[in-house]
Amino acid sequence: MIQEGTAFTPQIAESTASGILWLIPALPIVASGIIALLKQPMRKLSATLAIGSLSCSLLLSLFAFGHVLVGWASGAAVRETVNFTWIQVGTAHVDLGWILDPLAAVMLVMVCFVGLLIFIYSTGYMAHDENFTRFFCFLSLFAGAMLGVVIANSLLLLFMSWELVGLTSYLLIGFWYQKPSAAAAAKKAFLTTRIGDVFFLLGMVWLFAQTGTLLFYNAGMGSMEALKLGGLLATPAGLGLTAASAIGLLIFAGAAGKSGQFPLHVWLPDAMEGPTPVSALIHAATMVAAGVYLIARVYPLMQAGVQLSASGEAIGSTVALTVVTWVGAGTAVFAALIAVAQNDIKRILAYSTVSQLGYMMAGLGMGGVAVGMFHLITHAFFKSLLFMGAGSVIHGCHEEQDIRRMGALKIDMPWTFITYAVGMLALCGFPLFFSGFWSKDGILEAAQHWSVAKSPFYMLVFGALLTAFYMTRQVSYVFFGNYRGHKEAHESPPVMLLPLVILAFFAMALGLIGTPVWPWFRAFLEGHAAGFSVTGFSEPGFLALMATSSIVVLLGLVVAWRIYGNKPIKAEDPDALERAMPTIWTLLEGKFYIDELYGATVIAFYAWWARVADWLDRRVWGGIVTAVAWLFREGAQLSRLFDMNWVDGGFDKGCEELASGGGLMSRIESGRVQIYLRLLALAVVLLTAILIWSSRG
Amino acid sequence: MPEKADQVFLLLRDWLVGFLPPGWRSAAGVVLGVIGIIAVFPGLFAITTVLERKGLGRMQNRLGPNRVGPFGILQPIADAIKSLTKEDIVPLNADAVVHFLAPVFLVVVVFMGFAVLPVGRNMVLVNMDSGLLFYFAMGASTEVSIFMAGWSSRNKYSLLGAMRAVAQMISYEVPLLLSSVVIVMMTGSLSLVKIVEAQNQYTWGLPHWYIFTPWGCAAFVMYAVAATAETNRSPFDLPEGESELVAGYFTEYSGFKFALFFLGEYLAMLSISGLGTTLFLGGWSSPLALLNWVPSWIWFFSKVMLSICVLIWVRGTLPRLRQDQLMNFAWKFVLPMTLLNLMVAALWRFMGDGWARWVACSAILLLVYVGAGRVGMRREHFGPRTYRYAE
Amino acid sequence: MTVFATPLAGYLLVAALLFAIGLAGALTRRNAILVLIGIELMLNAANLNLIAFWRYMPHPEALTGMMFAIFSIAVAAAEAAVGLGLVISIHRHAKTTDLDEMNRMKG
Amino acid sequence: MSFVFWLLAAITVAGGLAAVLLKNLVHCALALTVVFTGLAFLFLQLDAQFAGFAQILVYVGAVAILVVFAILLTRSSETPKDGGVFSRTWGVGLVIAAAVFAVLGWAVLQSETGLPHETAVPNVTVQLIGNALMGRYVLPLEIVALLLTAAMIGAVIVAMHEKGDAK
Repeated sequence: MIQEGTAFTPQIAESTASGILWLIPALPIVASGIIALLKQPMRKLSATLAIGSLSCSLLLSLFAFGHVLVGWASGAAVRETVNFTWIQVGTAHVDLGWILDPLAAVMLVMVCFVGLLIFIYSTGYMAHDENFTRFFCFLSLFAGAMLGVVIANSLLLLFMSWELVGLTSYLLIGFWYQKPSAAAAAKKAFLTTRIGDVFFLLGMVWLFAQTGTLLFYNAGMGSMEALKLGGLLATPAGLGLTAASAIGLLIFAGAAGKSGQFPLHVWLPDAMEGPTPVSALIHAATMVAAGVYLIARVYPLMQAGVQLSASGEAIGSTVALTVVTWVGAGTAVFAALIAVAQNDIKRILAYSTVSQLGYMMAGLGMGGVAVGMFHLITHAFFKSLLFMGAGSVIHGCHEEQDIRRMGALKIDMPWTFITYAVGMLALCGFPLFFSGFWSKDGILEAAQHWSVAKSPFYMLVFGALLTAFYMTRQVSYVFFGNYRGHKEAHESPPVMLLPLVILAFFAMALGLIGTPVWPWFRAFLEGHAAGFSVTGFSEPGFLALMATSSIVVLLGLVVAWRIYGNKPIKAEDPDALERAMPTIWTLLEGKFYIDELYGATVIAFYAWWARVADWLDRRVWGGIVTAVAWLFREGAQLSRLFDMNWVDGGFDKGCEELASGGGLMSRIESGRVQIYLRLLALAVVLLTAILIWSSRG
Repeated sequence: MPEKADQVFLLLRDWLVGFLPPGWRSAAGVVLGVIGIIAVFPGLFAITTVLERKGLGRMQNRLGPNRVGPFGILQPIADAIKSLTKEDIVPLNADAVVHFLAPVFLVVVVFMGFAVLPVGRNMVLVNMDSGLLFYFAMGASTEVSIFMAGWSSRNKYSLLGAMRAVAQMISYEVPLLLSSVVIVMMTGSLSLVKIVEAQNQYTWGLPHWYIFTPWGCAAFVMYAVAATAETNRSPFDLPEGESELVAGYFTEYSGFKFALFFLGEYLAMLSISGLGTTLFLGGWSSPLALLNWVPSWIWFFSKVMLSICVLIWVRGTLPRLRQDQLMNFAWKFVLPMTLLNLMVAALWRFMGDGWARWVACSAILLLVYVGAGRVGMRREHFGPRTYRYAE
Repeated sequence: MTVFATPLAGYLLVAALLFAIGLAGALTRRNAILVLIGIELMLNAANLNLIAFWRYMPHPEALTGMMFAIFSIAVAAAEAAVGLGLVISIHRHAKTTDLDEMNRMKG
Repeated sequence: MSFVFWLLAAITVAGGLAAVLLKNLVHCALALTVVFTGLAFLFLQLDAQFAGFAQILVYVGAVAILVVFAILLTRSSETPKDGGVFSRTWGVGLVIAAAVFAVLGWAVLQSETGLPHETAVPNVTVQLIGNALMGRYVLPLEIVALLLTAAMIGAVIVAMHEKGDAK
């Protein structure tokens, strides 16, 4: 695999593209600011503002993308940075800045494009919500923050946007805060990600302490560039880790928090309490991908110190990357397992998102940036497609989310069905025609060649099988069989279908830029020319790999279809698998009881600690405060007595004197203006007379 | 030859003065100038009246005066004869002296205003260093005479009319001054002659009139409004609103004095449009470089008459305001706008040459004038009227 | 027809006379407004003094007296506005502008 | 001591006398305008064009009108019932005023010999005054501007109806 960083010929030259880059996040944020000031009934205006600003951003990012593309075509891989000092403390200074390189460009286009589609979709989905304007305010604030994450060239700036993203996700999950469940979910999401972010912050601080800069690339002085990395490798951090890998791990903890990797995944499924467009945008396409993107950004750090063979292939791996891989693979399988046994249409998708994110992480860990990012992009498209499809299903079934209460919808909502099917096949990685297949294959291939261990490969394959299985289960529950709902289902309005169609198209087409025949995407990201070689397929073992994955996928599809396909069932009767193996089923349905575990340990501990603190406040500190107050009151009493008996007497005497004196003087004050005027005039006369006398003498 | 045509009046004067002993010449020149003014402008007044009556007639779809002379153009003469031969009525318990002094004072003051207006190249009676100030001083003094008229005739209509007139004139004097101050800022002189000369230059044959600059244009709009109010023309003609108070402050006047008031009003109109012409429309300078051969005074008078026609047109078109609307308009809209325009002019001055200042200044002005105009003229600003006495 | 050795003295005397007249008015009339009128007269007399001195003293181009006069005109305007406002509000409360009846502030 | 000066002085003083002596306050105000105009012309006599015109603009145009308004608003144009427009103790006032005049006149005559004689006409353009106002005297100018604003607002506030006052 080709080393990033080295392959690049860094080019700092300012260009308009990088000059105006800051506008891309700025526009939506400004828009949200304006929307925040709008009145509730001004729905159209707010929607127009949000969509308009985002489409402007889309145009700009397309422009930037084109710029990068041109630069790449002309051989020099573009990496333009614009840095400036934010805080200057003595000699130390904290710099911020933004960057334009293939990675950022691709992400920009993806975020803007998917975001725009989802915005349009939301106008339909939220049409009946009275907080329409608030929704769009949050939404475009989110878009801005996310784009900020993408273009950040400084870990600090990235962190700021990162937190902003977290905030908006909190706001949007809790958008229907009337629902206690939604409020709780929002809180959960916020706190869980916070845990990750604390580690992230630690890593950041450490990095700053070590390298003295938070910029990624800064003409050789950036923290992601060879010079500083060398320094990081040199410093040991205990436990046999180098500072580099330790910081890498800390940052990865943050990423894991956002991307719902294994220990911190609990918030993501609950986040489905939010409106569906939100789930599609934030918890499928963009925000959860931010973690992956972060790892991709700091990849040089993660990868620092790996030995290279002559051909630039990485021999072995670093600690950080190994951890990433294991966590990713683990999450992939684990979440897929849970997804099998869920009945809430959105929850299934949520868990599949978690597992797919696992795939991405694993891909990053084993295959490098391109592999992970490719899956990120394709996943963004088909997963948001799936979510919006789910949204339209829910919309059509009158806010029904339980797949056991649906069925046979392929008649009632054909468009949704077709697009959804496309998305599902893409997610399963159906051979050849769907993007998911290629991106997943990329990961599997990387796993196959991974020099450290083979088991991740098998885990991922198993994950693929499960994926195919649960998606088929869901689809057959929702669209086939007999309709088990109460109210009549109906197709969604075209404004909601249009994005679906567009996304469906991309869910199929995007695969083409990542086939081994023409690995354009990887080439683009890694900044070397893309060779077109029909021999791509006949790489040693690649055909075999493709065969395996196809077989696995088909297996999953078939099995699931056998079990669930087109059976007339009732909503009440238990799931087929449940009949087969009840114990495992309950375990899965209970999501391995992770939440309960946390509840029993962490949360219980905090509750206890809170009680202790409360007791301390009431008894100890409170007591002291009251005692002090009492003392002062007594003192005040004393001084009051003193005043009354001694001081006041003297004052009264003085006042009487003054009063009588004033009475004397007040005779002159006749209260008539002209008298005063006369006195004045007399004074004038006297003064002038005196003057003259003095001047004469 | 064009020079001769241009300076014809001056040549005439010098020729006439030539007959006198040298010691008297300058004084005689001044006297001649005064005579000229006293002769010309009342003539214009006569033309204006007939113009107005016929113009209004056309606008209101009737003929207007058409009996005396061909197409009734001799109407003013008839009017003059009539008003001179009429009996002069003084109300019984009117304050005779003041009642008599008021119209005289008015006409005198108005005539004095003309002294500083350059009606042509080198054609100004007194080229005062602070001519503009003088003009405004005279304009301010008219208020006194109006008050005298209103108060002395012991008639509630007259008094109300006078009060309205004075209040209105004071309120609109402020924007009038402020909008002219912009010009002073730019020219750096209070002398009207200098102001005209500053505008008498051409690029690509187009003149440098101040109305063709952003601030100048804005100032001109405001000046026009204020001037209309200052001369009590409709839509600001409350002081003599026939429908409300019979004829305002000169209800109790008849015959010659009435004629004087009438004269005074129209002269004020002429002189204020003359000032506007001088300040914004380049005075006696010709609108195109290639028309320079036309005598300058022709340009001046044609511009003045043109603006008079506009005034007539406005009168024929717009309905009358209400008192409180009038005041609101003066203090809450016109005044702030002129102040803003002042700042814009300063900005213009300090941005130095180049296209940038054109863009900036016009942008600001357009933005504020349109925006503030819309907001400021909303309905609620003209709510129900509230009266304040000190009873 | 020169009565005084210098023209300045004439102006000064006229100013003094005006001042005295104003003062007399302010002291003897009962109506508050007329008192204000008297004060205006005095102020103007002072202005006349200032201008006269500016004209006849050395260095008129330094403009000292002139400036003094201009500023005092401005201040006088302010004074008149406030004074008359006061008179009006007093009239509103006491229903009179007669100073002999306005002695409510006697000590 | 030209004839013009004497004429103007006479007019001015006469106007002043009228302003303080006339019974009807409106007449007083009109006499006041005469005084103002006379003074303006005296300023012109003293080659102080700017001051003269400013005098007319401010006093005739604004102050006189203000006074008139005040007179009409306070209904004090009609003479009081008991006739007398002079206060009970007007004699004292007159004496004092006379004393002031005597002292001032005395002062003038005392120092007359020391006064400077006819000097050349100073050529003071408006330009000069403007520069002075914007240069040396800019601070006083600003202060006066502030004062005027404050005075205007104050006058409005004072003369305005209080909402609460019982009538």
